[in-house]
Amino acid sequence: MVGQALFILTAGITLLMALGVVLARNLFHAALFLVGAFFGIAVLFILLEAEFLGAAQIIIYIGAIATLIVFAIMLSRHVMGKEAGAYNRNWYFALAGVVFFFLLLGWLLIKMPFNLVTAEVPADAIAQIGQGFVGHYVVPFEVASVLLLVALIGAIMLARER
Amino acid sequence: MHDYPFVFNLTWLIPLPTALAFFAIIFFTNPKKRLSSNVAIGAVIIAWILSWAVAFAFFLKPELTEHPFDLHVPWLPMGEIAFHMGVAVDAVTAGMLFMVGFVLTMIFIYSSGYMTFPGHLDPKQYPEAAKEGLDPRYSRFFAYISLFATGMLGLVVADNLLMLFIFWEIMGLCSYLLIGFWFDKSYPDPNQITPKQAGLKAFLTTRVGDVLFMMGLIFLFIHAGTLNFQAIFANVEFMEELAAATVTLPVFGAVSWAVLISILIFWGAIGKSAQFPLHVWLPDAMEGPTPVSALIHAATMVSAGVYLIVRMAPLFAASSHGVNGAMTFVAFIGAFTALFAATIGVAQKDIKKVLAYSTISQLGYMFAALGIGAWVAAIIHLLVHAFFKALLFLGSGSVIHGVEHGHHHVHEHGHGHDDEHGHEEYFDPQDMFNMGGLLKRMPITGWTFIAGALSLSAFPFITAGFWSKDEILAHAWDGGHMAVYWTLAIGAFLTAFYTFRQVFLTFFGKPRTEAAEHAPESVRAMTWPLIGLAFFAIFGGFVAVPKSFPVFGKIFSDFMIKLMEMQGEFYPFLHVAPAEFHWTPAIISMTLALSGIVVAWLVYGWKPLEAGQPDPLKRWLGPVYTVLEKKYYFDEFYHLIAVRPTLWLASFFARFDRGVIDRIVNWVGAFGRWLAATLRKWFDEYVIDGAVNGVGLVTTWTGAVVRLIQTGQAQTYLLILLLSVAVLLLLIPLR
Amino acid sequence: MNVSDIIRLLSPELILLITGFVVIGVDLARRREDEGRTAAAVAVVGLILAALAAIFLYFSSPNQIVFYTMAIDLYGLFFKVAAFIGVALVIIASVNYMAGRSKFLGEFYALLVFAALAISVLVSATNLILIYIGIEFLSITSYILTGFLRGNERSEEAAIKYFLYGASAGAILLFGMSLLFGLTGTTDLAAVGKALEAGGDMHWLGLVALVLVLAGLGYKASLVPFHQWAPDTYDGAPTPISAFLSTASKAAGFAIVGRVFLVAFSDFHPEWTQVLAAIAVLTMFLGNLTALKQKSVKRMLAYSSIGQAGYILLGLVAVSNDPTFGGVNGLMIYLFGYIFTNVGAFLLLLPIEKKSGGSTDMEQFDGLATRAPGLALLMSLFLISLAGIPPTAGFIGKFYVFASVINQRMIVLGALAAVNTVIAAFYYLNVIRHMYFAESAVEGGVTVGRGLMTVLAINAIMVLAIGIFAQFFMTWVNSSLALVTASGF
Amino acid sequence: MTVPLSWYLIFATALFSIGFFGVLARRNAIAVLMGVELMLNAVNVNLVAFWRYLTPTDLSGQIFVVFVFAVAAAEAAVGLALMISIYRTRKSINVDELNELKL
Repeated sequence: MVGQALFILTAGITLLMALGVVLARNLFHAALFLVGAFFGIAVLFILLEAEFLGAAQIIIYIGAIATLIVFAIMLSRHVMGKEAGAYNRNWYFALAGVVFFFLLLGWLLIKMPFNLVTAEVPADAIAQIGQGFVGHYVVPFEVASVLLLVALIGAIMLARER
Repeated sequence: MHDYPFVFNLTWLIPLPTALAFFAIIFFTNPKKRLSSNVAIGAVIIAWILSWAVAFAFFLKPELTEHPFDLHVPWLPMGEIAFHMGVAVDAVTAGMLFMVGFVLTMIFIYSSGYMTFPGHLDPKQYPEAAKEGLDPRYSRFFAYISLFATGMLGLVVADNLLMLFIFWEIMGLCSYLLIGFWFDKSYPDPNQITPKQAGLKAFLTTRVGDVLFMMGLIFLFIHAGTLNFQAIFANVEFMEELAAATVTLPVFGAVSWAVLISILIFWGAIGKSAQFPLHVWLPDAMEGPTPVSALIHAATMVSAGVYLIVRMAPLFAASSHGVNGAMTFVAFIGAFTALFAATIGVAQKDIKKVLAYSTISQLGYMFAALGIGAWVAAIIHLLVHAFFKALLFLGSGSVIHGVEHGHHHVHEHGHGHDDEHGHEEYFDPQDMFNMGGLLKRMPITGWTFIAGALSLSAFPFITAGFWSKDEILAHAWDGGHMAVYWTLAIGAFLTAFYTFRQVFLTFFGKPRTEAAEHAPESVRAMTWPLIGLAFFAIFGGFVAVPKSFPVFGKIFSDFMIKLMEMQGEFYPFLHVAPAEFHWTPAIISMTLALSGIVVAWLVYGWKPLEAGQPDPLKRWLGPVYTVLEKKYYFDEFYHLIAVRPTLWLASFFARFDRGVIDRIVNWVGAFGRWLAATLRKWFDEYVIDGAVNGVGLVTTWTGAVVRLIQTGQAQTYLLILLLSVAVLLLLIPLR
Repeated sequence: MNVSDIIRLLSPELILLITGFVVIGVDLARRREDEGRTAAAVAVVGLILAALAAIFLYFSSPNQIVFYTMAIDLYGLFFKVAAFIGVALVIIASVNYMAGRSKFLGEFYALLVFAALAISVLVSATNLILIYIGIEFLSITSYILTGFLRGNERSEEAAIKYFLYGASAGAILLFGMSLLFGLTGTTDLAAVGKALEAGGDMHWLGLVALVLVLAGLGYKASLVPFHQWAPDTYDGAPTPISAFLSTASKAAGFAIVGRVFLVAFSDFHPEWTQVLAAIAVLTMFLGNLTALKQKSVKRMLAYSSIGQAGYILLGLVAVSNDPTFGGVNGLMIYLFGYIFTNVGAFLLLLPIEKKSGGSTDMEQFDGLATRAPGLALLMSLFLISLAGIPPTAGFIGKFYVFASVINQRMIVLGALAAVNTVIAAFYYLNVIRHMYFAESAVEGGVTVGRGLMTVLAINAIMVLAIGIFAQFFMTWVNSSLALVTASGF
Repeated sequence: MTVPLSWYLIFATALFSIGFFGVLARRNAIAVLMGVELMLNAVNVNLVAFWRYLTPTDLSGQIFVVFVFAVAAAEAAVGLALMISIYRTRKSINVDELNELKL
C-alpha cells in the first residue's frame, strides 16, 4: 500500500509538473517545471529499483539537457515577451487529438496481456549494464558515441556566431 | 540447327544506325543542319539496305517459314530461367522490313527538302535559319525521326512481346515530340488545336491503350513464363490451357484467360492504330510536319498496332474457341471504324485531315480482316497501304508546300489584297478550297498523287489497293461474314468518293486563290521519293493477285500470299485458308469503287468549283454541312445515324431532282442538326466535360486538400501524424 | 569469432568511421585553400573503399550475425552498396555547389560520410536498440545537413521542421518499440517475431506496436500520411541534400521497414499487407496528383519522390515466396535504379538554380533543348526513367513491382498503380515539353562543372545500364534476398 | 511490487500525451522541444516498468533506456543549436511563423 501511495503521489506530481511544462506561458517557468518532471521520473525509476537510471536521469536530463534548454531560452529571451501567445491557433484540435490518442492507447494498453515475471533484481545490476555495453550492445554503444560526437560537431557549427 | 543465310545474323543491327544517328545529331552535329540531315539519311539508307538484304534472303528461301530465324541473349533473370531479348525473322517480319526500310528512306529524303523555313515563324527572330532557308530546328527534326525509325525497325525485328512494347513506347515518345514539333505555332481561332496540345493529346490517348496492353503483357507472362512469340505460339498445350482456363471479372463474368489477354493487348492496338473509341488523337496529330504524318500514319506507328495483332493472331485464334471470342470484338471494332471514319472523311476540307480519317478507316479494314481470320489479307493490305498512304501524305505535303510558297510569292510581289490593310489575314495552306488546278503547276506531285488516290480507291485491276482490298472482301464473302462484307463495301464506296473529291478539289479546275496560281513544283528531294512510292503503290499489289484470277493470275505469281500462308501454317490455331477469287463480290466492290469515283466527278469534277464557291454538298445539306465545317468532332453516334445517311441520301437524290429534294434535305438537315446538336451537347456535357471536369475536379480537390494539410506548419503535420496513428489504432479493435 | 573476422565483417563501417575523421582532419589542415575539394576527394575515396569492402563481403562471407545486433547479410550489403554509391555521387556534385556557401566544408563532407555510416548500420540492424540508434543517427546528421546553409532562411526553416517532425516521429517509434519489448521481453527482431507468433489469442494486440513502429519508420520513407515534412524539407534543403534525403536516406528507410516487417511482424503479414496497400495507394495518389500542380521543378520532384515511394512500397505489399516476382526483389531493384535516377534529376537542378539565382520554376527549363541539348537529353532520360518508360532503370523496377502485385492477384491495386503511372507521365512529360517545345525567356547556355557532369553521366549510364543489362542486376538482387533471421552469435 | 504494471503504462501514456500536446500546441520551438523530452521520458518509464515486471534479470530494458538518454541529449543539442541559428536569422523561434515553405 505504501508503494501504491508513493507511486500515486510521485506520478501525480510528475504529471502536474508536465502539465506545467506545456501550459506555463513563461518559458522560464516551463523549464523549471520540466526539471521538476525529470526529477519525478527519477524517483519513479528508483521506485522501480533502477537506481542507476535514477541517478543517470538526474545527471543527464537535469544536469545536461535542462541546462541546455535554459541556455537556449536565455539566448533567445527577449523574443518571448508578453505580446506573443503561448499557443498556436490550432491548440484545441491538438487538445482533442491528444485526448483521443490517450484514451485509445490507454484502453488498448490495459487490454494487453503481459507475461509478468516476479523476480528479484540481480545484485550486480550495474555491473551487468556495464557488461552489456561491451558485450551484446557494443555496436549500439560505439554508434551512440559517434552520434554524440557528430551532434557535438553539428551543434557547434550551427550555433556558432557567424 | 537450321541452315540460315549469314545475313540473318545481322538482323539485330537493323535498328542500330538510326539510333546512333540520333545520338550523333544531339551531341555533335546539332549546330550544322545539312550535316545532321545527311547523317540521318545515311543511317536510314544503311538500315534500308540491311532490311532488304534480310527480307530478300528470306524471300529466296521460302522453306524457312517452317523454322523462322530467332537469335537472342538473356536479359532479365526469372528465377531458374531468364528472359531473353532478341531478333526474329519470319515471313511477316520480312514483308514488314521490305516495306518499312524503303518507306522510311523515302520519308527521310523527302524531309530534307520539306523542312524549309516555316511560314509561321518570324524570320527576324531566327536570322540565321531564315538565311539558310531551313527550319530553325532542322537538326532536331532529324534526330527525332531517326529515333522514331529506330523504334519502328526495332519493333519489327523484336522476337518477344516485351521488346516490342519497349520500341512501341519509344515510338510513342517520338510521336509526341514530333507532332508538337512546331510548338510555337498558334492560330487566330482559340478553339483550333495547336501542335503542342495535339502532341499531348496523342500521347495521353495512346497511353490509355498502352497501360491495358502492359497489363495483358504481364498476365501473358505470368501464365506463359516467356514472351517470345515462337515459344508461346508453338506451345499448343499451353495455348489450349489458356483458352480453357477462365477468370471471373466484375461485370463481364467468367471469361477465358486467352480472351482477356487478347482483348487487353488489342486495346494497345486500338490506341496506337487510332481505332474507335481511341481514334480522337490521330486527326489532331496532323498538326505535325507532313513527313511526320507520313511516318506516323503510313509506314510506322499506326501500322504497328496492326502488326501487333498480326503477331498475336494465334492467341486471338485460340481465344475464339470459347463463346466470347476476342476476334469478334476485333472484327466489330475494325469494321465499325472502317465505315465510321470514312463517313467523317467526306466532309473535311483540310487536305491532310481527309487522309487522316482515311487512314483510320483503312486500318479498320485491316482489323476487320484480322477479326474474320483473314490473316494474310490483313498483312498484304498493311504493306500495300503503307506505300500508297505514305505517297498520299508526302504528296499532300508537297501540295501544301507549293501553296505556301505561292502565298509568299504573292505577298512579296505585293499584289495580295491583304497588304493594303497593313496586316495579314490568316491563310490556311492546307484548305483544299484554297487550291484547284494544281495539276498544271505541280505535274509530278499531281500525277503521283492521282496514282496513290487510285490505289486508295481500289481502282480495279491496275492498282495495288484493289488487290489487297479485294483479298479482304473476298475473305469476308467466303467466310459468310456478310455484315462485315457490306460494311466494308459501303466503306469502299465512301473511300473512293472522298479520295476523288480531294483529287478534283486540289488538282483540277481553276486555281481558286492566287497562292494556288503561283504554287511551284517542289524540289527534287521531294519529288523523287514520290515517284519511288508511286511505283509500289501501283505495282506492289501484283504480289497479291490471286492465282485463280484470269490472265493476271497467270502473269503475276501470288508469291507473297503463298509465303504468308506458309508462314501462317507454322502457327497452330491460325487456320490460314486461301480465299478463292469470286466474281460476285469482286464486281460489287468494283462497282462501288468506280461509282464512288464517278459520283465525286459529278459533284466536283464535272463543273469545277469557282473561287469562293462553297462546297456543293454544303448547299444541299445546308445546316448539316455547317455543323461539319465547324469542325465539330462529329461525335460517333451522330455520324453513324444522322449525318452519313443524310449526306448520302442527299447527294444521291439531289442529282436528279434538286427542286423536290431540297425541302426534304433541308428538313432532314435541320433534323440532323438538331439531333447532332442534342447528341453532341449530351456527349459533351456528360462524357467529355464529365471526364474533363472529373479530372479537373480531382486535381483541384486534391490541391485543396493538400493546401489544407500542407500548410507549412510543422505542428499541423504532426497533428495529422497523430490522428493518422490514432485512426490506424482505432481499426485494431474494430477489426 | 575472432578479431580479424570482426574487422572484416565490419570493414565498411570501420572504413567510413576512419574516413569521417580523416575528412575533418584534412579539412582543418587545408581550410580556405581549396574550398573543401581535398576533403570531398577523401570522402569519395573512403566511400568507394567502403563500397568495395561491402562488395567483397558480398562474395566472401554472407549471412552472419556480428555482436548480437548486426546481421551482415546480402540484403543489408545490397543496400549498403547502393547507399554508398548514392552518397558518393552527392558529394562529388556538392563540391561546386557548396564552395562559397559555407565555411564548414570539411564538416559537411564528414557529416555525409557519417550519414552513410548511419545507413550502413541501420540496414544491417537486427535489434530494436540498434535500429533506434541508427534511425536517430541518420536523422540527426540529416537535420544538420538540411540546415547547413546558415543564414539561409529556407534551409534553416526546412531543418527545424524536419527536426521537430523527426524528433516526434522518433518518440512514437520508441513508444512502439517499448510495447514490442513489453509484449515479447526481447529486443532482438527474430526473437520478437517468434514471440509474437507464439502470442496466442491476444497476439493481435501486437498490432498496436506495429502501427506505432510503422509511423516512426514510415516517415523516413515518406509514406503518406507520414510524409508531410518531405516536400518542405526537400524544397528548402541544399539541393544535393535533397537528392540525398530522397534517395539514399529513403532507401535506408525502406530497407529497415522491410526488415522489421518481414522478420519481426511476419506473423501479421495478412494485416500489414492491407494497411500497407492502403498506404501505398494514398502515397501514390497524393504524391502524383500534387506533383501535377507544382510550378517549381524542385517541388515537383519532391512530390514525385513521394509518389515513387508508393510504387516502391507495392513491392512489400506483394511480398511472396515466388522466386521471380517475390515483391522484395522488385522493391530492391526499384530502389537501386531510383537512387541513380532521382539523384540525377535533383542534381540537374544545380546548374539551373545557379543560372536563375535559385529558382527552379518550369520557365527556367524553357528551351533548354536549344541552350544545352546534352543537359536536356539527360534530364529527359531521368524523367523517362521516373515515368517508368523502357529501356530505363525505372521501367525494370516498375515491371517487377507491378508484376509482383498482379502475380498476387491484387488486380485493383495494380490498376490503381497503372492509373498513377498515367498521371505521373503527364507531369514528367510536362518538363520535357518545356525543355523541347518552349521558347526560352532566358538567353545563353547553361554551364556545368566537370564534377557535376561526371556525376550526371554516371547516373545516366547507370539508368540505361540497369535498363539494358537488367539480367546482371537482377541476378545480383535475387541473390540478395537472404535475410538473416537467426539470432545469437 | 504492489503497484500494478498498468498504472505505470497509463502514467507513461498520459505523460506521452501531455508531451505531445506541448509539441502540437506550443508556439515557441524550445517549448516544443521540451514536449519532445517529456515524450521520450514517458517511453523510458515504459521501458523501465517493462524491465522490472517482465525481465528483471535481463538488463536489456535498462540498457535501452541509457541509449535513449544518449539520443535525447544529442537531439537536444542539435535541436537547440538549430533554434539559436534560426533565431539569429529571423529574431523569432515561433514554429507557426516558419511557413515560408508550403504546398
